[in-house]
Amino acid sequence: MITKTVNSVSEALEDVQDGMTFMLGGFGLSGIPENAIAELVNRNIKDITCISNNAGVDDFGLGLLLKKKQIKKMISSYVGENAEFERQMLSGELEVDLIPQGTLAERCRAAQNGVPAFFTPAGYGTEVAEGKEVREFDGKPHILEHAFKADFAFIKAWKGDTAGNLIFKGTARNFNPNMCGAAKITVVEVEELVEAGELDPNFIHIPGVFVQRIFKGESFEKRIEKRTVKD
Amino acid sequence: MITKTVNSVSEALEDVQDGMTFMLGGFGLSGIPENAIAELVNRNIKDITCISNNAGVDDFGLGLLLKKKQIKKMISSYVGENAEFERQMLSGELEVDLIPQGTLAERCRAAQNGVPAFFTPAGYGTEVAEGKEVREFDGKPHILEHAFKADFAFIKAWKGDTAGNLIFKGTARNFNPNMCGAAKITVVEVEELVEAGELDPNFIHIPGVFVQRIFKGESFEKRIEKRTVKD
Amino acid sequence: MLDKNGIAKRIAQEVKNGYYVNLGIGIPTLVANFVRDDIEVEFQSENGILGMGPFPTETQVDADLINAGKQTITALPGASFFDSALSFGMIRGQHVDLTILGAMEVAQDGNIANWKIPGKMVKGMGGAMDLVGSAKNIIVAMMHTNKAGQSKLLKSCSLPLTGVKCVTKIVTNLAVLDIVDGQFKLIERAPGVSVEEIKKATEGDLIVEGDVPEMKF
Amino acid sequence: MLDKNGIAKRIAQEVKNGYYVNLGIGIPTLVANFVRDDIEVEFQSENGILGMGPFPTETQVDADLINAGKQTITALPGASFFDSALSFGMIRGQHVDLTILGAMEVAQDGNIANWKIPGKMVKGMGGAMDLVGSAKNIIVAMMHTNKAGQSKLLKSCSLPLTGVKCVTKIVTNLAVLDIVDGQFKLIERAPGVSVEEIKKATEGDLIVEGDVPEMKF
Repeated sequence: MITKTVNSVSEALEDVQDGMTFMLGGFGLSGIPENAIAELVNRNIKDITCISNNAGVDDFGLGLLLKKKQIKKMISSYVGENAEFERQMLSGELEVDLIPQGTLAERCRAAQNGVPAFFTPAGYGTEVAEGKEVREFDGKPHILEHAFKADFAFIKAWKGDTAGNLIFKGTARNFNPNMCGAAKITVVEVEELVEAGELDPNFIHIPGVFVQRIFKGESFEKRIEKRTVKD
Repeated sequence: MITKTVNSVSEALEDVQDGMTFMLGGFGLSGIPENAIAELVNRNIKDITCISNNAGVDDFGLGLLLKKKQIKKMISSYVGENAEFERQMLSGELEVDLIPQGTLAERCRAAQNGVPAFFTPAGYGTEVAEGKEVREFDGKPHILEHAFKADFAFIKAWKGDTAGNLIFKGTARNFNPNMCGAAKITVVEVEELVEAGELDPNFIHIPGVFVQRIFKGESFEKRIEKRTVKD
Repeated sequence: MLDKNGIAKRIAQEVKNGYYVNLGIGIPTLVANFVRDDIEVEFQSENGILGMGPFPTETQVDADLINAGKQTITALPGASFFDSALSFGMIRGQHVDLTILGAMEVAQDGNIANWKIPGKMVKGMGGAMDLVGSAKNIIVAMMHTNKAGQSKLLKSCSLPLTGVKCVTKIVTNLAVLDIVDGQFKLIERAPGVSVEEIKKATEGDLIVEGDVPEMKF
Repeated sequence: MLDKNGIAKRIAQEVKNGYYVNLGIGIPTLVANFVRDDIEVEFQSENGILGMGPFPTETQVDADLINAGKQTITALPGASFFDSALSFGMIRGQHVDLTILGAMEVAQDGNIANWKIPGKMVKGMGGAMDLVGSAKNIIVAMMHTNKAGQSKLLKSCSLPLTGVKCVTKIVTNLAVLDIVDGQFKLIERAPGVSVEEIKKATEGDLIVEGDVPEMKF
């Protein structure tokens, strides 16, 4: 097997640079690459373009990068949980490209799979479709969307092995599998790192070929955004 | 949960009709829907269009339908294992549309996922590209391919539950997951059928929403095409 | 006049046996509480679960198990988890039978606006554009008028659109309405609400045919 | 002159540490037997396995575990199984580093033909068009001439193409050649084979620069 392990988040991110485009897995605060985000804060990487479904909350997730104004542009589908984000966006400090969630997922998946462009009905007739090619299929209008391009994908998985094979847990899976291999370099942090051969080959969510670097995350807070319980 | 079980292959296929288009999972003889094929032979369904990567061998798999001349047209990527197929094709009795294997898989996946069309580099500059739109992305020419349309998808899974959730085994997985939900009606035969709740929700390959009918196959021969062993 | 739970309860009557249903944030989430328990229904949440169950107990709470509203949830027996691309494949591929979502405005041509107020509020569309772009059956759950008392059922939407010609039914605190031939057709009145009150609260063209029945619960 | 195993052995030298490799049917399959065991390499088979191992013992044989040539195989520790769409996503997305496949004809512009003889033989392209349409690094493994003694290294292909301008290297029973600026460039001679013999067996334009070394094993 081809070994993908690195020793630390610091080693995994040693070549990240200002001005790069990053993909970050996660939905809300679930399944976000906490260790990679902390390291981006540490290194004070600037002028980042982020492809991430959400923008974190004011004091966690991508909110930590927003607070330090490290982010130049966000490509997201929903940012309603972050007041600082909304302030920077409405004031024009932050560029924002809001795109439909399914289109965001499919543009990641297209990049991963070498599909440069595809048609989708999502956003037809809205401002999302402005400037995009429209074509009818079976009488229904669709718009042409393109694969993303990114320098790094930062991924959070549940378990991984030294060959880079990944397993995700519950709804913390979300965008993470679709972003693996969708950027030039895919960096994965896992809660549990095992030897190649310990995971059942039939139940691997993402094969190691889509992963360049994997490490065991030092800590995961796994903050819950809206704790709701039964009476 | 929404129950998808039917009692038999006969019940599962009761509304198949002459002239329909079927998708059939499997690669070579591995992971083919043996019970559905047998039932199509029993019912003597005619003028079938088959979307299937291969065409079986002379006396097994789709070869059984070919022998009885039930197939009008094959849409496949590789048919080199079946002499009767080659004879019918060269004599013009059988219409054949040969398409690249990855394009075949992606056209199934596109149908499943509601993507009407996508661009791929496969086949550019060959007869596969004839009559198709060509467009360059990053200086590289791609051709536009469309989602398949089919009446039934016949799928072989390893385990399934009453809600239609599926698990495949080894390389018998192949096209089966990509064809689920890619036709109007998806019919699945499994080796083992369990109650909803018995499969780990984290390790389901195809959620039940893509499946309309599921049954435990009466028998599986699982013939091996090229038995190769170590000395 | 209905409260939010009343709207949810009325919409629950539209959920049929064998339906896969996607529930949006807000009132739609409440619909799950009122679906008959003698029918088979599965709830999909677009962040990646089919077979979503009720909120967890304190001990069941799991950060890795949330719904599209970021609330902690549970998974029912027979549930499955999947990635976002496949989740929206389900939606785009019309495998989900019914979508229930909120709106700021609905127009009589079926257009809907629910994600942006220019220069003011920008939450983003989330999965709404994918849902309304593909769903066969879209019910909007909302108040008939906004906080300023203005109608949310309009001749045409003034806010940036989420989708065009897609809404099929609207259930509000005052009424059930279908979109028919580019007009709102009044189907049912909320208990104690008159046709006149509904007319007054509806800016768009309203078709009223014969005696309009009151909702039954 | 090399036999099939010799061709495979020479190609194995092109397999570098850290490579994911797709092996076609025929001679390419043999390459796996000769890869150095002190480097990390994984074999992908496009029917849905990464980390393919050797043939099974009699007791290991499993109908649900085959390679793209339909042969029974084994899976190494660290292997993974996946569906055909993701498998070709790996290929199309250029995650596979090296593709080794057979051919009926290769042209000096890098074109390749290996799937069809009009009116005669029609096997189909299988995954070959996807592989040659996307791979960064394509090595063709074949005999230098066909059974009739005619060159398979041509000015231009006469058979229906599998892909255009894609082949980077060819290893035959006689030589190693690179495609350079629309010509075949002779890199190495097979043991005991002269430049003249290679010239004679090559219909396309052949560049020979200086002393061409013999292959080393």
